[in-house]
Amino acid sequence: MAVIVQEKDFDLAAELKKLAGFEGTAGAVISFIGLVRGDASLLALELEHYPAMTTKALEEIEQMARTKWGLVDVRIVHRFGRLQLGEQIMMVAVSAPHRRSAFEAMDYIMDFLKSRAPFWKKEHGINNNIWVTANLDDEEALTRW
Amino acid sequence: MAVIVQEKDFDLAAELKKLAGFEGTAGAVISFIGLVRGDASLLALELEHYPAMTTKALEEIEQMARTKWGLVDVRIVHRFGRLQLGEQIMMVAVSAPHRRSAFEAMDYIMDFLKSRAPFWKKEHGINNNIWVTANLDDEEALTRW
Amino acid sequence: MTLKILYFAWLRERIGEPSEQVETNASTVSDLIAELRLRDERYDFAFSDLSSVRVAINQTLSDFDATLDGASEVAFFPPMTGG
Amino acid sequence: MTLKILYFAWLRERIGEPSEQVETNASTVSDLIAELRLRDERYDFAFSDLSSVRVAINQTLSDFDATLDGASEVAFFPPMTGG
Repeated sequence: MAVIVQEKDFDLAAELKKLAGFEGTAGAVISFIGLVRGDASLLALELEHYPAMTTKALEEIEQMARTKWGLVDVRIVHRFGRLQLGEQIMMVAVSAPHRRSAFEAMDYIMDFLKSRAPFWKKEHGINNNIWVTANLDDEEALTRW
Repeated sequence: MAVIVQEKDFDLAAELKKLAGFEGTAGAVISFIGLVRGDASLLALELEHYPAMTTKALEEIEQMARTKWGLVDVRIVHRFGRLQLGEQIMMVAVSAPHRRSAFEAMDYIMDFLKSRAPFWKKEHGINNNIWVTANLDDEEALTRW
Repeated sequence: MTLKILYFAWLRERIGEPSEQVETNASTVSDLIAELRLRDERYDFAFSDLSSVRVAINQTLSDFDATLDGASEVAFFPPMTGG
Repeated sequence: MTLKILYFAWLRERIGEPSEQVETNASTVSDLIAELRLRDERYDFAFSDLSSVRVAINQTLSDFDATLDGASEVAFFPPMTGG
């Protein structure tokens, strides 16, 4: 059980070593990594966040998922700052007794991270810099849960 | 792009190093690990498979997922033999341009692995040994796709 | 009362400050926004389309009708784009 | 024709062999199963509930109506439980 917000990169393997569930308590472990995907004109991605709120918001999301699906463990790492193409933005790892609950919990956590974690992304391009607009579908996705 | 069927254990981190997508081509990487989950009476899990068919079946599933969701890369490792509590049974790693396609592809691959990969599991317990019965829901899940 | 107000992303850029202390008698978030908009055209511009503005009171996501009773920190920002 | 027949999981255990060569004139999988069931009660028992038996012809999942034309390897097993 951990939420980490940091500027520096993370190592999924090292995080999985700290994840409970590999001792026979979990039947499924799912991990997700979000990356800076390049397109023709993107140079870098800047992530701004609200430090006093970020950890609190992520912990709330984690706690909700934990309770809702009886997870064995959860680890969330989210970076901020200026990231280059191909760099890791964030990761979530979830361990659960069964595959189905691990999948749903991961989907839930990602949906809430999109619209309830106080991060904002600015794409630095060759020609201009643009704040990423939140997708209306992302907000709507929360009504699924 | 790889399908590996082996008796020995695997290392997710090492497999992820071989997965394409971390150079800016993928926006999302999802990995799944299936584990031998313990219950009060389970001693070990035995996995039998059909060697001449297994790799072929897994490659078909991989190829379908790749085409259907335009994945950047896929790696599937599935073990056979006698596994102890907490041991890793199999893993799938998927990289895709976007989160949604990575999620759906993983779900698809797992559904097909359940019912179309020629493996059979026998639970060795304290009191008896029992072949795991396929779940009818697993077969039905394939109709989703 | 004295409020600490924070701005993020393009709200921060439009207003030109990441945070400020404000002395106000506003009773709701809406009242506070109305006060700020009168103060300078930078604020008027930043708050011109409230459908793309979100607010947190004391680090908890809230809404424009919310009372400022007990508020010490109010943050304005665009819809979040985490993950 | 000569067929290689493979058995897996509890079908292998009930029949007592992982594989065998069979000389047969069966034209479909169903015909082959009928022939095998007559041969010995181990087979009769193994194939007594076909709803929990699956068949692959030349390593491709097939069904009981399928022809054995061109078949060289036929495998019988319970529903798969991979993943």
